[in-house]
This record gives sequence, structure tokens and C-alpha cells, in this order.
Amino acid sequence: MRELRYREALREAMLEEMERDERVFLMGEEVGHYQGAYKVSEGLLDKFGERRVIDTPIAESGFAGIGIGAAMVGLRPIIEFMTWNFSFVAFDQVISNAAKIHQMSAGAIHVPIVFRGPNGAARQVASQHSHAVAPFYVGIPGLYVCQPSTPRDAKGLLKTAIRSNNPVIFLEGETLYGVKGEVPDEGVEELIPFGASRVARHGADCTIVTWGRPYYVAMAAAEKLAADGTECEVIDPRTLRPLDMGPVIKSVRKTNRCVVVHEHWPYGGPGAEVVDRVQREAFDYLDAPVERVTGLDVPMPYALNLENEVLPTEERVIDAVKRVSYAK
Amino acid sequence: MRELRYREALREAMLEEMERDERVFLMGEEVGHYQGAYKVSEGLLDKFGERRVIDTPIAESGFAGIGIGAAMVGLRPIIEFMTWNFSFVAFDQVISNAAKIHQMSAGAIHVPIVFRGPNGAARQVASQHSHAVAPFYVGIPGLYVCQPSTPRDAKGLLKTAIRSNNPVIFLEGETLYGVKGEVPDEGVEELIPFGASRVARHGADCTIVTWGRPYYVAMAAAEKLAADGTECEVIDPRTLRPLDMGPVIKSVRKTNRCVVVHEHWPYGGPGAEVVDRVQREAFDYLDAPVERVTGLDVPMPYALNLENEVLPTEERVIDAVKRVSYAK
Amino acid sequence: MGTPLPDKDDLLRQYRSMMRIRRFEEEAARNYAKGRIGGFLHLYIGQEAIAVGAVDALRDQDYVFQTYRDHGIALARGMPAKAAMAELFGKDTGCSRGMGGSMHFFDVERNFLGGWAIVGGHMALAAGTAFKSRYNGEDRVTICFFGEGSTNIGGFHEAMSLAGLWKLPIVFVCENNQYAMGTPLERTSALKDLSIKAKGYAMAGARFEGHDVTLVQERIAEAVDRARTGAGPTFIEVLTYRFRGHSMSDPAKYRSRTELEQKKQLDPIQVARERILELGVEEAKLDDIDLEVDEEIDAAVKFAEESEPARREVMLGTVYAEEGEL
Amino acid sequence: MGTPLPDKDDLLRQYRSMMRIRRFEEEAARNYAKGRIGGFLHLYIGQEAIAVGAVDALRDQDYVFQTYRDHGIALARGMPAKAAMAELFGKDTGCSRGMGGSMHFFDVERNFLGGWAIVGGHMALAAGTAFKSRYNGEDRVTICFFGEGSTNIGGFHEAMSLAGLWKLPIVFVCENNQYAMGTPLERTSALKDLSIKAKGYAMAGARFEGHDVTLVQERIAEAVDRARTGAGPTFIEVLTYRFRGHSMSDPAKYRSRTELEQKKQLDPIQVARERILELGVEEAKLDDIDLEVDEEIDAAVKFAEESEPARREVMLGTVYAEEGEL
Ligand SMILES: Cc1ncc(C[n+]2csc(CCOP(=O)(O)OP(=O)(O)O)c2C)c(N)n1
Ligand SMILES: Cc1ncc(C[n+]2csc(CCOP(=O)(O)OP(=O)(O)O)c2C)c(N)n1
Ligand SMILES: [Mg+2]
Ligand SMILES: [Mg+2]
Repeated sequence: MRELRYREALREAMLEEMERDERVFLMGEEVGHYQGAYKVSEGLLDKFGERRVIDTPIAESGFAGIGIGAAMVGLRPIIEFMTWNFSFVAFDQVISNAAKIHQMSAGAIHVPIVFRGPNGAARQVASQHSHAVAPFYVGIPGLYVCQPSTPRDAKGLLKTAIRSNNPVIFLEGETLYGVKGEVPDEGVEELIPFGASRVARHGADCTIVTWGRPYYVAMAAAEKLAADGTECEVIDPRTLRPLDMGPVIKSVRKTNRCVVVHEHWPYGGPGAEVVDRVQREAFDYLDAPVERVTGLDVPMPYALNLENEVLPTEERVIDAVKRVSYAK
Repeated sequence: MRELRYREALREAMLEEMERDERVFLMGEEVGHYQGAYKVSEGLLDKFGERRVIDTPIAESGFAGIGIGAAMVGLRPIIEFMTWNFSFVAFDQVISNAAKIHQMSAGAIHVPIVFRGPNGAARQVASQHSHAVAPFYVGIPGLYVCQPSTPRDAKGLLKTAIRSNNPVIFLEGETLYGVKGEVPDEGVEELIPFGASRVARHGADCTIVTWGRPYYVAMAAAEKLAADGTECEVIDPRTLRPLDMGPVIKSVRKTNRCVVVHEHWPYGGPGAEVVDRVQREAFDYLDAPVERVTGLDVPMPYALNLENEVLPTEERVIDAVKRVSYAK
Repeated sequence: MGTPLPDKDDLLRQYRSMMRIRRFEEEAARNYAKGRIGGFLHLYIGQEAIAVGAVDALRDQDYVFQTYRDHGIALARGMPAKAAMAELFGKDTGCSRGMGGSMHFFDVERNFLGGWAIVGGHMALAAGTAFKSRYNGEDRVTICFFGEGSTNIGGFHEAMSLAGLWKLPIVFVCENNQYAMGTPLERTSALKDLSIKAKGYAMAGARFEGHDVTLVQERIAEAVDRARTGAGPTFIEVLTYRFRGHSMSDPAKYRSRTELEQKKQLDPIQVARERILELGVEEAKLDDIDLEVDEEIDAAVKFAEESEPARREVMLGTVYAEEGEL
Repeated sequence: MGTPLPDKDDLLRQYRSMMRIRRFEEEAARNYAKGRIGGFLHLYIGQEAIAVGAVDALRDQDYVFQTYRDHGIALARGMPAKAAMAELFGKDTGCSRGMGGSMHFFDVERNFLGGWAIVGGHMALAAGTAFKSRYNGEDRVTICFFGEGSTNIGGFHEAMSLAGLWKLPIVFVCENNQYAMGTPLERTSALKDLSIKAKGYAMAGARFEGHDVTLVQERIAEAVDRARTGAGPTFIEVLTYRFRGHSMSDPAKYRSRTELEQKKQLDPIQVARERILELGVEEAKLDDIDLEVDEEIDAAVKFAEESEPARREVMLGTVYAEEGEL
């Protein structure tokens, strides 16, 4: 298999789906002539022209709404938020419209739309630009939420998202765009289904559930722990809604311990939801409370030394695994 | 003690605080001449005049922002959202501004502001108007979140909120406004502190944590269970952020069982957070997994028969308590 | 601009359509009072000429969006009164199968795309359907209604900005009924003449009275034509008045009896009735129409009463759409 | 309107202020390239006459809001270069103690209230401070800057609507530097002359070139005066140009070298320099100023380098404000 960067994998997904289906278009700020603020859409304007790669003014609520409206009558928009921080000005469009229309119309209207863009901290962009937004979207029935960690998952999930007949929240990562990883060769089509957690690392001592940027932190921590004799099973849910707990529960029944590692703030969100379901579905197997390693409960400061403290670190993951293992 | 309606208790809190502090003002749609869409602010315009009771156009993001700006330079606004559903168009103002300013300015600027209004289902107002919004706000550092269930808590917490030097999310309930309850007599000032859960009912068999409208459902269920010999301890956290787990943990150590009852959707939010903390802090005391009784995971339909199914019911609470008690 | 000369048959048809809305809503109000209808119920009574005139300026293929005050346009567009009334009753036979209620009527077959309850929230959606028409090279037009109170919210501005910039085939119709709930225009807008707002978006603007269905049809047709021929969107302010409160729970104390009575002089149905009589039609003809309408509405109530309640399976089955080729 | 005649001393002071901004930012760019500054860094180079002219139209008591492109106005308002540079370096001695960075400068003492990174998000805040001035009966004015790309977002519209309706003492200054990131105005707005937007809010409007600091001061002073005397807000469009990319990561390929060179002919600092020489000041005097500014900026870099990093205690201690009487 070839290696691609996460950004390239996303681009390929869009390119292939736009070639496959004329109803698919990309709309957002700087997606066209500028080639994307983070170059995810590089080359797409040249290939598909201004009809299908559409630069917008700064009006997230407006163009999100235009996307939803276009989806209601048969198109399949990909709406790029330059970053997910800017989705907050379009929040009502997503929750009150995109998520509701299919049911409100008793199933008469479909809203096949993908909202995508970079999510989470992006190195020193400070508190208004560093939100990990999953907690705001995972709870909303009517939406799907993807947060792929690897290039392969990014491509396969984005293709599935574009073909979905439902609104999809697609959370990428500015600090993931440059990450390289294996992706199926050209011509080999891979659609990764929603609701299929991936076991990224096998181990019998502790289950780690993680997604997004902290996936790499957890994987690195797992390597270090392995050197000390503790083998972690690392599971990436890939889609946070639906949340496939099957492999997690199976793993916890084996390891009897669980640590959840995520970037978002500690209170609630998918982090707490995973804990809730683990204690519910693997209650009799747990030898210790489920622990979480999260972003600290503060607005993100600008200074790098502090940002590094706020985000989950390998040390904090290792400590948590040790705590649930009653080690040292 | 006298009896007041929840709506009257809120009105008294505003009236007393506006009399006490000239910097406090009320702003929102129909709060003045119309006397409040739900009559919470009835009479306040007559008493304080148009300078301090301000009707706005329909521009939630604009007037929320004006409130925040006014708070930055020394005023103490109460911003009424006609319902919390409409806070979604102002979401960015709350998360990116209100919650961030104090830290972004390194503590130089204060944002003493209260956002209040009715939250949750309000009988057949359908999916765009029935959001229980706590999950969207509880996770945000920099905010406090109150959700009082009783008139007394409504008054005492709102007074504390108005005097707070921080932004407060204050979630009322359209279906609570008419509820009557004891409130300290006139002249007896009661400020209920944030982060102080209230034990509403004592019992040794099962702990129920609940807030908002479902508090009454849980209390009624507890009475029925008591008739059958199961005594529930019902705890209302009153503020969801900070979340005072002390009394809950203490209770679970006694009852060894816990059920959480809330209106919001099942995924994440304060519901999952309570579960997370209970399993973490009372792990060795739990005889069963913590269960939750929640609003169903669907947009709220209009039809009354379905709305009644979506909202937590006494039967579902009773069933959950029985399940965690391994009864019947 | 003078009042255009109506065609007799058109006017009779429009009279019937307006009367149908009026009787439907009067019946709805009665049934609300009886507790058979719940939630919010916003009546369109007094504004009927706008919906009816607009529909006649449109083709069947054109898309229509409205706020929560949506019974009028839905019925004008041809929704059966039965489906409308059953929706209010929360029944499975309703136009939204009991999921939507009064504020969320849908009739996709007639390209009536709702029924929206968040002020300003539907305007970008409407622009999105116009975007799609252009994307597909169709000559469809979208018409989007909203109240004058909605012109201050961001959703209005962003939809207007994008539609103006991209010259989308859409007509924005602001039904200025003078009040947003209890607040009169002068307390929500620095502008008196809202049509001036069009200038800020380099868009065509228009402003006229809304009680004469013939005039409404003609003036909206101009804008529809502009949109259909690719000449860009229009922002229209129609001056009107609602004869009832904002919703059933509003006693409308904020306006005087005199004001109301004066405005009722321009009841669009009365205006049409008089015009029809002037055109030489016999009164009995109109009375026949009234009777037929009464019968239709009575039948709708009966239908609604007797229908099965909204179904749990529909609720659970429509949270997500099925996957697979669409 | 013709160009007003500048006063020599004023112009020298303004020249120094503009030069200080220019050198500060050039130094910031160098240190960014060296990796000493992180995140986003948006330079104001080319637009200096606006900040400096505006500040001279204001009183110390007046409130000032700006976007993320905020170094210019902060320095013009009197923020010490040391505090500004230390903030970019993420140091505890920075104007926001390392919490805010480039986009979130604050200097409450000088009533400079940020430094905001969400397009349109700060405009209602600014209106809120104007609301407060009126509430308290103070004769303060608020000035709020933003780019032309921000005029399409809801936050702009709602702040403008409310300020217009309530006649708040505020001046909205749209710095039209022709581009929003890589997008030129003609692709974001149907209007060419943005000042027309004022009409939609029944607000006074103005439009002028931004390279002549004297003109800027005079024209903004008119609007400030209007606000201070209770005659209502003004929407101003100032035509300008940024000589650098949108931020440090933007090579600005979307515009031609020729366009840039042509615009640089109207470098506000050069324009001021020539005007000063015309007024008979010796070149050496200007060179002295340049030298003094260089020294100040060098000292600022040194100060920033040597300062202690941002502190964990500040981060944790400022999530919530302490309670108690304020
Ligand atoms: C964003 C938002 N804010 C507030 C409301 C509550 N609300 C519903 S209708 C209404 C008044 C609307 O007035 P107008 O736009 O003039 O329309 P009309 O009801 O007169 O037809 C308000 C405030 C809402 N639905 N959405
Ligand atoms: C709501 C929102 N959307 C997008 C962005 C990303 N963004 C930052 S600056 C900018 C361009 C702004 O252009 P303009 O308003 O003209 O100001 P200028 O940068 O030219 O000073 C964009 C798109 C943002 N910060 N906020
Ligand atoms: Mg109205
Ligand atoms: Mg610009």
C-alpha cells in the first residue's frame, strides 16, 4: 500500500466522489482559488471549475444553510468550515435544520450533506481558535459524527460520509493534516462504514479508547508501557456517533481496565459517554474505575509551554494506565 | 414560609437585585412592554423603566453580544433568551466571548452576565423548539450552569447568579413556571451558593440524581417505589457546573446504586458526566452499573402521545431503580 | 403604480382560496380552544392575499418557504385541508404525520418546503434551493416569506448577502404585518421603509400593500420573472396586518381596538368580494363558494378527529434516512 | 472633500507612531520566522494611517475594538512595545500575560478592549460598551474596526441593526484592504461601495482613502463627534491595502506584483514623510525619529526574549473571576 498524508487522503476522497457523482460539490471559504486554507482542496478548482468548487464570503451560517437547502432538493454538498471554531456561528443551522429536517418532514426530505474542516488545537492559535468540538455535536440525533485519526480512515470515512443520505459532522485535525499513513492503492475503493471501531493495537493489560490527535499520544504511550511490560489494547472508535462499543466491551472483558484519552474538555462529551457505556456493559469485568485523560478544563492559552500542558501528554496517559492497573 | 410560583420566584430575584444594584438590567425580546413571553418579567418595566428593562429586536447574537460588551465595562446584564432554543444563533457569543474574555485578558476584564430563559420541552412545540440545552453549555470552562427545579432554588440561585462576577447560564423551564413551592418570606434574603447539591428526599436503597422538570417525575416515582418498600434518596445538583458530587458519592456509598434522570438526549452531557464521576469516586461501593433515564434519542415530535413517550416517565424511572436493585 | 385590473375567474378562484384559509384557521382556533390542537398556533388571518397572490405568480415547480405562520401558504399552494387539519391534531394522516405540527407543515409534492420555527433560519435554506436550481440549470424560482421582525437577525443578512452576490433565482418576501409578537416596527428597526434594505445587497427592491390579491400577484410576478430570467433576486416588503394575536396565547393588548378596526377595513377577503361584485358577479355565486369551503373545512375537522394518532414507528424511523442510492 | 492641511507637530507625532508600528511588525515577522513567535500573526503593514489617525480622533476615555489584526491600533493607542512583543513571545510580561497572543492584545488601562479572532464576533461587544456609556450617561465613544470581509456575517448585521436602532455612540470603521484572506472584494460582495450599507440601518455613512493620516483623523473625528453628541452611529469605509499576506503563512499569490507595487506608492508612512518634508522639516529630524523607534523596538525584542514564560497559575487562575463585590 502507498503512503499518503492525511490531507491528501481527504483530497482524494473528495476528488473520487466528485468524479463519481455530479451532485457533489465543495463550498467554503478559500476552498477554491486559494486552494484551501490548509490545502486540503488543492487542485480541485482546476479540476472541477467554479460551478462545483465554490468560494464563499465569510458567512458560515449562510453557506451552511445554503448547503442544507441544496441537499434538501437533491444535491450533495460538502461544506468546509475553515476551522470548526467557526461552526459556532452556524450552530443553529446544524442543530435546528440539518439534524431535524428528515424527521420534521416525516421522512419526505433528505439532507445528504457533509460538514468538514479542522478541529481542535492547532498550535498556539489561542482560546477562540482551539476548540475540540465533538461534545457539541455527538449528542444530537439526526447527525453522524466522524473523527478519523489516520489517513486511511480519513479517506474511507469521508467517502462514506459523502455517500450518506444523512448530515455528517466530519472532524479533521490541523495537526493531523501532515501525518502520513498507509492508504489503499489507487483504483482500490475502500468505504469505511460508520460505527465500526478499529483495534489499533492489541494487548491484554489495559484498554485505551482514543481518537483524533491524542490517538498518536496514546499509541506512543502504549509503546513506552509495553517496554515496561504493560500491553495496552488501543481502540479508535473512528465515528463518535454512532459509537461502536462492541470491540471496547470485548476488550475490557479481557483487560478489566479502561482509560479514555481525548482532547476535548473533561466535562461530558464522548469521553464521558464511553465511560458510561463501559461501566454499564462491562460492569462485572472492571477491576478499577474507568479513567480519563483529557484536555485540561481551561480555555486554551496562547503560550506554547501552557498549550503543551493543556493537551493530553504521554506521561498523563502512562500515569492513568498505571493507576487503573494499581501499578507503582 | 410562603408559597410562590417558580415564575414569581424568578421575578422577585430580578426585582430585588435590580433594586439593590443599579448596574443590573434586563434585556431581551418582549421582556418589557409585553411583560415577558412567559410573564416572568411582568411588572418590571413599570417599576424600572425603559432604561433598565429593554425590549430588543429579534437578534439574539446581537443582544447577547451587547450584554457581554456592557458587562466588560462594568454593567451586570441579565439577558433573556425567549427560549434557550434561540441561544443557538448566539452560541458563538457565549462560547467564544463570554466564556473566554476573563482568561484571554489575563484577568483584566470581568464578564458578570446572566443568560436566562426557559429550557426543554414545552408541550407540543416540536423539534426546533424543544431542546434541553445543558449538554451544550456544561462542558465550557469559564461558564457556570444553573438548572433549578424548585421556586426556592430558582430564586436563590438567580440572585447568586446576578451577583456573580462570571457568566452564568441559567436554565429555567416553561413547564416549571407554574409550579408552586416554598420560598423564604419577604425580607429574608437567601443566596443559594453554586456547587451545593440538595438532598430532596432521603432513602437507603437507591440514589437518584435528577434536575429540571424530571425532578418531579423522579420524586413521584420515588413515592411509588416507597409504597413498595424501596426508599430512594433523591439528589438535585441544582448547578450542573460546578457539579457538586459530594452528597451523591456519600449517598451511593450508602445505597450502592445510582440512577440518573434527566430530560436531555442520552449521549454525553451532564447525565454521562454524573455517571463518570460516580463510577470513579464510588467504584467500590456500586452493586450495579449506574443507569440513566433520559429523553429518547430523537428530535422532539409534535404529537402529544409521542412527546409523552420521549420524555422521562415515572415508569421508566421505576424500572431503572428496579433494574439496579436487581428487583423483580 | 396603479391597481391592475383583475380577471373575474382568477379573482373568484383567489377568493375561494383566501376563504379556504380563513375558514380553516377559524376552525383551527376553535379546536385549539377545545384542547384538540396543542403547541403554538400562529394564524395568518388578515394576510391571505399575500399567500394567494404569490402562489398565482409561481409555477408548480417553484419552491416555497415560509415561517411558522404557514397554514395560509400551504393551503394556497394546494395542500388538502384534511392533511393540514390532521397535522394540527397530531395525527398520522397529517402533512408531516404528526411530527411537525402547525409550525412545520411540509408538502414536498407541491414543492412547499416548510414551515420553519427559527426566525431567519429558513432563509439560507431557501437560497440553497435556488442555488440548486442554478447548479442544475433549471428555470425554477424559490420564494421565501418571513416577517418584518426577522430582518434584524443574522440569518436574514447572510441569506440576502449570498443571494445578492451570486444572483440566485429567489424572491424574498417580507410580510410586514407591523408587529413582531408584541413589538411594533418602530421599536425593532431604525428604518421605516424596509425595502431600502435591498440596496445594501445590490438587490432589486419593491414595496406595496398586501390587501389586494391582484396587485400582490402582479408585483410578485415581476420579481419572479426577474429571478427566472437570471436577472437576480428581489427583496419585497408587503405591507399587511394580522387580525389575530401573534399566536393563540397572545391577547394582543399592545394595539388598540381602533387600529384593529381600521385595518379590518382592508380585509383582503372583503376587498376581493367587493371587487367581484363590482365585476358583476352575483352575490349568490360567492355564497355558494363560502358554503363549499365550509363543507371542505368541516370534513377536514372530521377527518382529523377520526384519524389515527401519530406513530412511534414514524418517529423512530425518521431520525436517520436509510442509506443506499438516492 | 479635499485633503485637510496638517499641523506639523501633529504630523511628526503621527509619523513616529506609524513608524513604530511598522518597525514593530517587521521585527515581529523576523522573530516569527525564527520560531520565537507562534500561532497566527496578521500584520497591519500598509494600513498604519488608519489606526494612528483614528486614535487622534479619540479621547483617552473612549473604547477601542479591533480584530486579530490588532498590533497597529494597540501600539497607536499607546501600548508599550515591550508588552506587545512579549505577548507575541508568549511571555508573562505580555499585555495579555501570554494567554492571548497576537490576536488577543488587551490594554484595559488605555481602553483598548481587544484583539478578537472571530470575524464579526466583536462588533456586538463594541456596541455593548457604547450601550453602557449611554446607560451611565457618559460621553464616551466606542470605535470598532473590522475588515471588509466581515460585512457579510450575521454579527456585523446584528451589531449594526441594534446600534442604528438605539442610536448608540459608536463608530464602525471598515478597513477595506480589498482582500479577505485570498478573496478580493468582488467575490465577496455584490456592492462595490460598501458605505451604501449604512442606509440599510438608517445610519450615517462615509467613505474615504486611508493612506493620508491627516484626512483619516479628520473624517473619523466627524463621526466621533456625531457619536459623542448623541447624533447616532456612523458606518465608515476606509479604502486601504495590506502590503503583506493575510497572515505569516500566506504568500499572497492571489494578487499581482504590479498591483502591490502600485499600492505601495501610497505607503502611508512615505506619504507622511513627504508631506513633512514639504512642510519644511529637515530630513535629519525624521531620521532621528526612525532611529529612536528602532531602539525602542530592539529593546522590546530583548525584553521579550528575557522575560519569563507565561505562567500556569495565571492560566488556571483566570478561568473564573473571584466572587465578591466588584
Ligand atoms: C431566533 C428566534 N428568536 C425568537 C423567536 C421567537 N419568535 C417567534 S415569532 C417571533 C416574532 C416574529 O415576528 P415577525 O418576523 O414580524 O413575523 P410575524 O410573526 O409577524 O409573522 C419571535 C420573536 C424565534 N422563533 N426564533
Ligand atoms: C467566523 C469566522 N470565519 C472565518 C474566520 C477565518 N478568517 C480569519 S480572518 C479572515 C478574513 C477576514 O478578512 P477581512 O474581514 O477583510 O479582514 P482583514 O483580514 O483583511 O483585515 C478569515 C476568513 C474567522 N476568523 N471567523
Ligand atoms: Mg410581523
Ligand atoms: Mg480585508
